[in-house]
Amino acid sequence: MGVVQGDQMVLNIGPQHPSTHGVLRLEVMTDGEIVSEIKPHLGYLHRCFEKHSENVTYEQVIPFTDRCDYLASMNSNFGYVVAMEELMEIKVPDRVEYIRIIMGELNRVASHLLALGVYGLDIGAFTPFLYMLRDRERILDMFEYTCGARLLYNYMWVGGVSHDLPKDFEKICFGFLDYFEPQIDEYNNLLTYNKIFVERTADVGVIPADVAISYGVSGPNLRGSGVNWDVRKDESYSIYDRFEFDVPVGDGKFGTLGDCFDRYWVRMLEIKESVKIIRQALKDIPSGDVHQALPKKIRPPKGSVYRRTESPRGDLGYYIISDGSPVPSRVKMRSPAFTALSCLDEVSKGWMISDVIAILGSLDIVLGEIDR
Amino acid sequence: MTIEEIKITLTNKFSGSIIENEELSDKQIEVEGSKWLEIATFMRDDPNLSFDQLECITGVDTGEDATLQSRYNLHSMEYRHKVEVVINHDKKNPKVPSIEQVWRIGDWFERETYDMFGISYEGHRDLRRILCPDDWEGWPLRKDYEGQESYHGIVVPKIKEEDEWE
Amino acid sequence: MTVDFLVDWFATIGDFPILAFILAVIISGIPLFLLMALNAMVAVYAERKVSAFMMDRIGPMGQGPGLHAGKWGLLQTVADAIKLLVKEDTIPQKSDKLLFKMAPFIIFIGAFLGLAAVPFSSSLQVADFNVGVFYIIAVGSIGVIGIIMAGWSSNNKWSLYGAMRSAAQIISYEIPAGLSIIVPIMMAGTMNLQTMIQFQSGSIWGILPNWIIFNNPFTFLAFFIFFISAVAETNRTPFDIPEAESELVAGWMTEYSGFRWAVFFLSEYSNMLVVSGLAVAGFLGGWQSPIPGMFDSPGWGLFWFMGKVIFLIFVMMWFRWTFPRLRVDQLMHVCWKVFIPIAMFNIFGVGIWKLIIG
Amino acid sequence: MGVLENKFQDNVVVASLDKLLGWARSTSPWYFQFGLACCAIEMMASAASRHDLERIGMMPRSSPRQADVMIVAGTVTMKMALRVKKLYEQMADPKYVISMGSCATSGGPYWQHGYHVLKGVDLVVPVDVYVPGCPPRPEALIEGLIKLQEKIQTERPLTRDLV
Repeated sequence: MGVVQGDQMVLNIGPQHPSTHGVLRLEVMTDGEIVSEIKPHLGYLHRCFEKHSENVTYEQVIPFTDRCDYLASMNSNFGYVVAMEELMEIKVPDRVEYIRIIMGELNRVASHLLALGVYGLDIGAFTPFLYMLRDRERILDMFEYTCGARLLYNYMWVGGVSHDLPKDFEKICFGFLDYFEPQIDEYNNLLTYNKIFVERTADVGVIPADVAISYGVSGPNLRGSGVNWDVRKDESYSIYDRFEFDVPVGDGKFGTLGDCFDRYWVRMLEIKESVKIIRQALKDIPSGDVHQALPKKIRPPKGSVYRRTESPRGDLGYYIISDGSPVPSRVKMRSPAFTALSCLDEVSKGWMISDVIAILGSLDIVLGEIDR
Repeated sequence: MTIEEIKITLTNKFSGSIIENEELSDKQIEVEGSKWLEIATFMRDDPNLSFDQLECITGVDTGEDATLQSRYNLHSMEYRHKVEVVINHDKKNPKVPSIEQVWRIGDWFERETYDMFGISYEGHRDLRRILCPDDWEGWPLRKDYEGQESYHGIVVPKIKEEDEWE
Repeated sequence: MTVDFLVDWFATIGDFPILAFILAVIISGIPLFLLMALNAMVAVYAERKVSAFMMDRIGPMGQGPGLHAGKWGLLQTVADAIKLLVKEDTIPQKSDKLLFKMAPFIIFIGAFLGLAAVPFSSSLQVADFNVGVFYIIAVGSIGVIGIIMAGWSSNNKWSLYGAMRSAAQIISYEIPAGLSIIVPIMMAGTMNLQTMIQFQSGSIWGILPNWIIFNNPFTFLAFFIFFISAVAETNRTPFDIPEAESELVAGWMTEYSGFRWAVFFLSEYSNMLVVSGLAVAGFLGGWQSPIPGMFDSPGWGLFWFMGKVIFLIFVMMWFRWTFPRLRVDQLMHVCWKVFIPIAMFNIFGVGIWKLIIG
Repeated sequence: MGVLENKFQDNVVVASLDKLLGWARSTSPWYFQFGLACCAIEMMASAASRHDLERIGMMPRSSPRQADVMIVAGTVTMKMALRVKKLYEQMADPKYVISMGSCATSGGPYWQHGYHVLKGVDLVVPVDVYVPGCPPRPEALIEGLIKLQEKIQTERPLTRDLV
């Protein structure tokens, strides 16, 4: 009998694949079901955000930031305007800050809902996905009521917001929160505590804290590894320091610290924290004019700024260089999903193909932001 | 540690390699490209600096004066202080040592900057284009970039330059 | 109406045994095929509706321009079937063409043959074997040959993965299923499905019908092991790893289009019917009425049998839209380390129970 | 279908068969689960509980072989364009393409400076219905799908072209 030789097989996941969350291509070296190496190929959605930014004026960049992280457009806008205001040293009215925080946190809830739902879909549970999408739809309704768009808002402007909150928004929003909070328990019963779900995610794809930091992993993924780092608290921007909320950190609830379940669970807890923030903000939102501080002409002084904000996916940074003209000289977006994806190879070595899908899903990537 | 203390620490250790530049803001430090790998390793490993997180690498084309820049935003999870390191490159032959093995995320950030600006990071183990296809021509984010006319038989329609926005 | 009955009847007309046999098979085969097609259509429609209601949707409603799919989308699966029938039949250039074309029919044969032994009522059964249980288990495994053929010949890595997973899974889960179905065989002392069902007449413990599932704790356990293994054998969630949509695109069916793909669908749903039928006949009293002594004419028998089968199929759908999916090694773990020991233990338990209690 | 297509003279039987096929095809256009960018999220939203594409008989399929309609949902880049073409070629006849959103239709906001963006998916695959919007609302997508169904119903697949 000859020697049985097992060659490695190259498996191509994507660009069209149900669970690559867009158009990502993974070149996976496998031995049977076991994965030995993953080479991610990006750029299938490279839409030249940075080139556009150098060719349009500062205010025209905002719609393009929408389209980068299309699941959390409000937060993308938020990061850009915060960076711009730091560069131009604008002080915005309190009402604007409150509105921005309400919108940002609502969008965080919406984004996490989609992330958790799609994660369930990756693991094979179809129904939680639709339940979460159903509730997300209500948040989109509120956005639509406020600024007229469902997905890409162009809502936050440098120095203000495009529209004031509509009539009765507070009432509608409180109504939504009252409806929504019990729903979280439903998701937990349906998906989180499902034995099969726990088996599939606990202990799988562990990212140790030092590896996560070295790879620049941020946001819920980093907190899932047990690092207490939240830009909202630690490098506070806007008026986040006025609100009381906890930073949920993974604790290896069912398995090892930093596994897929922790990342999932941190997101679930973050939804609750966001709800808390929204309630506080709605309660003491002051009245005022939201267009008061809008600059007539956006012509920042010469200089540069790098500012991070907390988007649902992690540290969303903008590096803006101004040369004194109305067109930015350079806008760089430091996207959290980009860094999160980069650790996929290291994390998934030795796991099975099904686990790679689970790990990829738990990183919650958005390709629009990775490829820009 | 404040930015001045960081600057002093670095100047004491690498006296010749920290360049004084009046144009930079007070958060930025310019260093000499050739020494960058040693400086980076020191910045990560020194117990007082402990920059364990590379936030971002930004490539910059400064325009007419024919220089490219790499800007590194560093952050320390332990001390929560941050600094920005600026390195100037010659536009004709932009190269700088790779810090891919110092901070693992440097791998992809350097590939991205290479893809967009053509800055070559020496010592990088896998320096390929990351966003554009492998057979793409030119460095898109340089100011003098001209788009391709066709790609694999797909013709890119010529767009008439509109008048300036009113 | 069995094949034997038809053969006997032809014998009264004239002496042509071979021709009579062929005629009898064809005559009883056609309704069986119609049943299979009808089952698939109804089950697909039901599955879409059930899943929709579980997900807070409404499912196919026949909305759209012109004459659409009728009221409540009742004609939806008819339209699907016609569309699939006339869709282009793509055969990949680098596939093994003969195997590629043959595979759907092998799977179809496996599903079709199993249906022949399902006892729909005391008189409605195509072939009343004296080894009916054994026969159904045996022909049920033909399908896996077709799956491997489909996966291998497609020359597609997803298909190959799907086929390999499917083969491993079906072969493994046949063991606990087979060991569990031994329990009713031991209880009834026969492999003949009709005799087995007749054994389950009357009542037990005063109130419960004398179904094997209620007979003793071991049979109760055996039913659940059999049913779960049956779900795994039909490749349905939470054991749908061969066609895991979020991992393997469409598993071993990835390269199939049009009619050949429809045959896979047809077979999947008729497999569900067969395994549910076997579970009902073996454990749930077959066509016996749940209230002993009432509603037990042959017509009611068909109703009870189909009612129980449809309930089990509904439970399978319920599983599918509720549970996530297991991983390959977890699947094997459940089979070899949990189910097979329990099934073995059951056999001993039932044997001792029979010896002691009777 | 290649065997039968366009082989028959027009007569009553063929005409009613044509109608039947048109009905069947328009009633069950299964779409290809293939999202590119922002519009894919709206496509998911239209398949989800509130809008529910299954009402009009649409079902998602993740393999191109089994799908009838490809919804190009989002920006097609140069790198992706060749893949889109390949995926279209892998679909079995009859196949239809919906270009969803302004990016797929013309490049949308990336029209002028998007060096890496394909200026309209119709440069690589034939498009049946264009749905405008950035991104189109689910209602707009459903309207586009119904337009496609109307188009399919008027087709005469069996009848020979007399031109």
